[in-house]
Amino acid sequence: MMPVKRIEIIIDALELPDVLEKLDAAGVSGYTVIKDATGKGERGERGGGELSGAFINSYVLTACPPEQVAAVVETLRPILKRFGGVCLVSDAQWLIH
Amino acid sequence: MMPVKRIEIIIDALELPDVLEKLDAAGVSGYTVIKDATGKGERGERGGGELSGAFINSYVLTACPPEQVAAVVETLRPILKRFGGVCLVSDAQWLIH
Amino acid sequence: MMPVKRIEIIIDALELPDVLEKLDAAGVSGYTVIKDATGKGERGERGGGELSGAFINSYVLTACPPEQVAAVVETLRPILKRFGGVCLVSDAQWLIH
Amino acid sequence: MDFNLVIGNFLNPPILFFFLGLAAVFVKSDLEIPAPIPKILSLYLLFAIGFKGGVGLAAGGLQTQIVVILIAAVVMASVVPLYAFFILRRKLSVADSCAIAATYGSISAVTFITAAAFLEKLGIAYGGYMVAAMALMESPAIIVAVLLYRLRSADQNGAAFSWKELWRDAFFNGSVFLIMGSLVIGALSGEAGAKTLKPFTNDIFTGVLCFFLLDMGIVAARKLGDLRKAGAFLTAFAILLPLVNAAIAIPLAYVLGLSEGDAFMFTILCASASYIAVPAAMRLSIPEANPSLYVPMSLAITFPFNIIAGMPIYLAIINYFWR
Amino acid sequence: MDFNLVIGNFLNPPILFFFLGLAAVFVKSDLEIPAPIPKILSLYLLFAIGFKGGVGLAAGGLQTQIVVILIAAVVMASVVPLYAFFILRRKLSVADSCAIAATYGSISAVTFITAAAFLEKLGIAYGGYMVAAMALMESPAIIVAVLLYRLRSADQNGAAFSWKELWRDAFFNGSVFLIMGSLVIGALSGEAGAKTLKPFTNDIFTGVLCFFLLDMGIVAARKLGDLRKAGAFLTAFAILLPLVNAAIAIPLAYVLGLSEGDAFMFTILCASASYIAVPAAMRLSIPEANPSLYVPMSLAITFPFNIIAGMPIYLAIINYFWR
Amino acid sequence: MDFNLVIGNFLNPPILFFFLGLAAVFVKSDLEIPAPIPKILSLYLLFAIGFKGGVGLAAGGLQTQIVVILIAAVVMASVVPLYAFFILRRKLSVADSCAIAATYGSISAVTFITAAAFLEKLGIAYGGYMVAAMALMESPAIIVAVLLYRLRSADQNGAAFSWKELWRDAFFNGSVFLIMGSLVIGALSGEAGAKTLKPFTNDIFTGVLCFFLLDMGIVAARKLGDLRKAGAFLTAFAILLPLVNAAIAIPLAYVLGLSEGDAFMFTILCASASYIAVPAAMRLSIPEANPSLYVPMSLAITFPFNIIAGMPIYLAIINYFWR
Ligand SMILES: Nc1ncnc2c1ncn2[C@@H]1O[C@H](COP(=O)(O)O)[C@@H](O)[C@H]1O
Ligand SMILES: Nc1ncnc2c1ncn2[C@@H]1O[C@H](COP(=O)(O)O)[C@@H](O)[C@H]1O
Ligand SMILES: Nc1ncnc2c1ncn2[C@@H]1O[C@H](COP(=O)(O)O)[C@@H](O)[C@H]1O
Ligand code: NA
Ligand code: NA
Ligand code: NA
Repeated sequence: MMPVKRIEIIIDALELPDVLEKLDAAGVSGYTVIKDATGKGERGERGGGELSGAFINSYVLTACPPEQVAAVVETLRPILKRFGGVCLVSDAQWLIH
Repeated sequence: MMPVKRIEIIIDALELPDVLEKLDAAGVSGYTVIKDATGKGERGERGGGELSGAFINSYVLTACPPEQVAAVVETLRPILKRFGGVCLVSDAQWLIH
Repeated sequence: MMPVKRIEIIIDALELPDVLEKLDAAGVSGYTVIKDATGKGERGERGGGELSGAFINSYVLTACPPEQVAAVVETLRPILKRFGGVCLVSDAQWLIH
Repeated sequence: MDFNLVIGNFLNPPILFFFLGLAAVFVKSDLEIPAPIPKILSLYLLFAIGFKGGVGLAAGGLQTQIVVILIAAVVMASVVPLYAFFILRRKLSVADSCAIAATYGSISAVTFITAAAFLEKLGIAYGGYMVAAMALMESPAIIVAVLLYRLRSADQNGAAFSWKELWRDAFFNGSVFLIMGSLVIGALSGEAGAKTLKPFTNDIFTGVLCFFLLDMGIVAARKLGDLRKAGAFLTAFAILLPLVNAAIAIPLAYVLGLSEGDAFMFTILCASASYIAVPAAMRLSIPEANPSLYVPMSLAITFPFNIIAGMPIYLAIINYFWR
Repeated sequence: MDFNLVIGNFLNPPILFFFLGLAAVFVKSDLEIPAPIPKILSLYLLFAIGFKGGVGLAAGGLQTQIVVILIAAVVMASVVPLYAFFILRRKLSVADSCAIAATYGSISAVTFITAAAFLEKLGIAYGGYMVAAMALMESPAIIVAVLLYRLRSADQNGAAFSWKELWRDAFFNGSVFLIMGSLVIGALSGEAGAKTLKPFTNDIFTGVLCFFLLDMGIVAARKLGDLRKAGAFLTAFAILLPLVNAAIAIPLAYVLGLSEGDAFMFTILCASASYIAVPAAMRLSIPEANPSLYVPMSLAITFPFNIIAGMPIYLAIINYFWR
Repeated sequence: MDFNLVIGNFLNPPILFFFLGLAAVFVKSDLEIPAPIPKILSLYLLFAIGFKGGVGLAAGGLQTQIVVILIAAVVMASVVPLYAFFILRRKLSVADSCAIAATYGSISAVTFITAAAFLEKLGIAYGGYMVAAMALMESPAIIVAVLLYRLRSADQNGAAFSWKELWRDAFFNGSVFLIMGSLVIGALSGEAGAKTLKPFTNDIFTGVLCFFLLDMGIVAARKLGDLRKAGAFLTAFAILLPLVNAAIAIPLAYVLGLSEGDAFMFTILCASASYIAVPAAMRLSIPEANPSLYVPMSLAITFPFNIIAGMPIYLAIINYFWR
């Protein structure tokens, strides 16, 4: 077991490719994506029941070493600022197999 | 970064609208929903392979200030009691953007 | 509230039935599954955009008493070793209803 | 009983695809119709059957006869759960008895559709109003079962009971609403509308039904394991109650002067059991009932029994008396 | 104005299914077309309308007339957002004004399709090139609105503005690309291709449209609540601007010598408002604009207004002048 | 070689939609067929081709000839992976060599379907039993490749090897099972069944195929990037091996006395490479193999090569010798 940080990002689905690129650039070793999430936040409801498919969220989970968190967070901040969304950081143990 | 509580709720999809209303009423600032989840628990398997679509779970994640947890939890308890489901609370840091 | 461990498993969707069987055998009381997740890791991208549906991940969340973690983790290790995937363990409080 | 009927029915593509679905699970194939496709297939079937029923209803005459049939349908759908409840209550809890009673009082649209395809193959006509009868039979059993539950169950968990919600679940649940709505639209839009929609509602119908039954076969086979929990009593019940219902429905149809085709459709409705509308309603109204009893009973026993053995049996009896 | 037109239009199955969707939400039915089915239905509609348009385009002659229509289409799509912007700006922020202007400058393919079904029922022909006109009208309003936004908005958030992305969002977004591509393929594959695809692109078309409009009814009804936020000004705007656009489009069509059917389709394009391509583009290019204003306006007011009242009104006026 | 064949093939709507899919990715359009629609489209295609094959099989005669073809099919599907393995092993690991060998020994149902549409357009008949040949060719290569892997790979990771699982993955995987099942159902349900299902299985078939190929174009274009990893050797292999396979298949078909249409379909089966059944099986049986090699090879090179250049080439050669 190795202590890691779980970073959860909830973001407009349209921004997803951009977020993943940024994560790659920040050097994370991997991530998991759940493409279709709905929700509610500062910018109102995002019901997913849209014909345009434009108002849907994606959920991204990445586990990374604690020392990488700052880099990841800084790279995401401008996207979150411009397009909204949430980023949560918590503690976990990674099973080394 | 702001310390928050992550509340995860897994509930019968049919109860979802009710749960979200209760969350709104409890004053949470937002939530994220993954509509289709399957699982197993005390009340048996919920395979999602049902023709009625009646036996499916939804997953709700809400991050809120620690002092809001009690209110959220109390508002959910009766639904969980009657219809089953799980509620987990953990710690996280919210990225302020 | 009861302290539990959240175990998150991200695994090739084809291995999912096997993982769930192992969880049952390890005596967990329940789990939640999100069937379709995509991602990237050591073994490259798993885009989900495959015609075969073969390269997709599943996400499993199970909350269990701390003393069960070791058993769960050991039962999963060989699958993770052979087929890749990630297992994270974190702390949470379970709402007793 | 005419064995050609049985064989002919058996060799119908929809029935064969149901068996293919069963077989897929038995050989542990990973064949699967991914969600939400089964949902949309069932919406299509309800849409098409409702619309065609409405067109037929608008085209037909015979007003009093239709009203008689519709009343008989509602009465049967209300009475079946009553006697089913008292049979079940000897062995089961109030909640489970109520849920299973609702299941058998209500109907299965896909059984109806399969029966319609069966008649069509044999060249026997039935009235478009039978679709209206079907739509009307979905809800009463839910109401009756929930009322029984409120009367008989001591422990109501202190939960607030909402009549408004019950009516909504019974009459406006997705499948009931879509079939009723399509029926009305079919009746309103008349011949011209029917002609434009025919390729969609009629021509590709059997193909979609095959796909849906393939999925039902897969789901039914997966539920078979749950039957061990249900035990011999419920397994027998799931075959005998449809026969009892048919044994009541056939004479009733005879007395009411229904045509051969209408009588058959009426019988299959009474004999069929719900696995879509009722489970959805029970989850909300009687959450204490165990779905791993009532779902496999209707889906894995009664449905296959009706479409394989039931249809030829009921038709043979009707043939005998009507001809 | 011919009331038979209104009633006849109203009793068309697609329109009735739109109302069924509205009704489902009003009675709180849980009827729902689960994602991603609405997406695939809309891809199907774009595919079919594009392909049929391409086949018609290849079959037709009249080259200069076509070019004139296409130019008129692009001009209208570029001018509408300009005057819409200055009207809106009196009450709204720059971002919201731009987004709504783009919404009304661009078009709605489903309105176009419903109008085509309406004409077909009445036996009035229109040219396949009108589909090309529609495809060309999707993007210019997006470009114009984003340009306006860049010029008028002080606070650009310091965000990097990418012309490349804007062109891509405007011209290569999924729906524009699919309709254009299908159009080209329809034109290339000619009669033989059209014949093989006819059962798919033509015969089942109205059925699929019914399903899609059922879903649009559901979505539109859910958006009605948001209109309270929008207020009386925007609600009125959502009905009056289409009328203004039609009042410009009809004389223009007359002057350009369009046929009755072409004039009607041109009018409905100008009067329609986007709820697919534009919202997708606005999220990226003007994220500051509030989607709970522009989406319900186009979806819950302008769309139903156009298909219920607008179509018979525009056609009555065109009938009056053309005959 | 007849250039009209090439052009005529190219202007076929399904092929054009494949190119549209490619183009969508190249211009960075966000056009996408959302999951699980591609899955259901492919289930439909397998269902329809299987059913039609079964109907043809039941209608046909010529028993020994059919058995000869089926044996030839199984033999080719077992031999191709052997020589493919030894070629690949010169450059690649055992695991990768085995997986790619399985890919090329097995077949692609969509290539088969596209080839069938190609023949139909040219009015050349082929036997329904070719569908049976196709179904039989899916699995042997998987078995052969896994056996090779067990024999040649030193490091077995100590993982328990299950023959039962291997047979299941090879013979009962979803696509093989559905096509076989539909074939049997088509054969059992005969003319009457075929007639009821025709609008579903035949009339709308090409339209669905267009949609599926649109998606395949998108997926193939996205995989093109992975080819850089694959390198020149594998890129060349993905074009040359199909040609080698065809060069073996055509004389074999000639010797066995196959008709022109059957010979063409046999050739295209041998030349085609799997991207559905094999990847699913390899993930389980040889997880060490790298999917970003074998998937793009079959999907992004061999598939387009076969449907664009391969089909006219193989047919031109067959025409030359058979006429
Ligand atoms: N407190 C919260 N907890 C969980 N998810 C949230 C929260 N606030 C916002 N979200 C998610 O983030 C998305 C965008 O948030 P916002 O930018 O605040 O509109 C929402 O649609 C939700 O899915
Ligand atoms: N220990 C657990 N860990 C994670 N999810 C659970 C757990 N127990 C139950 N669940 C989820 O909650 C749903 C309802 O649980 P129950 O009411 O216990 O049947 C299940 O279908 C699972 O999806
Ligand atoms: N650091 C990570 N954080 C979150 N998910 C990961 C991470 N690494 C891998 N994954 C997930 O686990 C899957 C398999 O990982 P791997 O075996 O490393 O290829 C990936 O496709 C991701 O979905
Ligand atoms: Na019944
Ligand atoms: Na417009
Ligand atoms: Na091959």
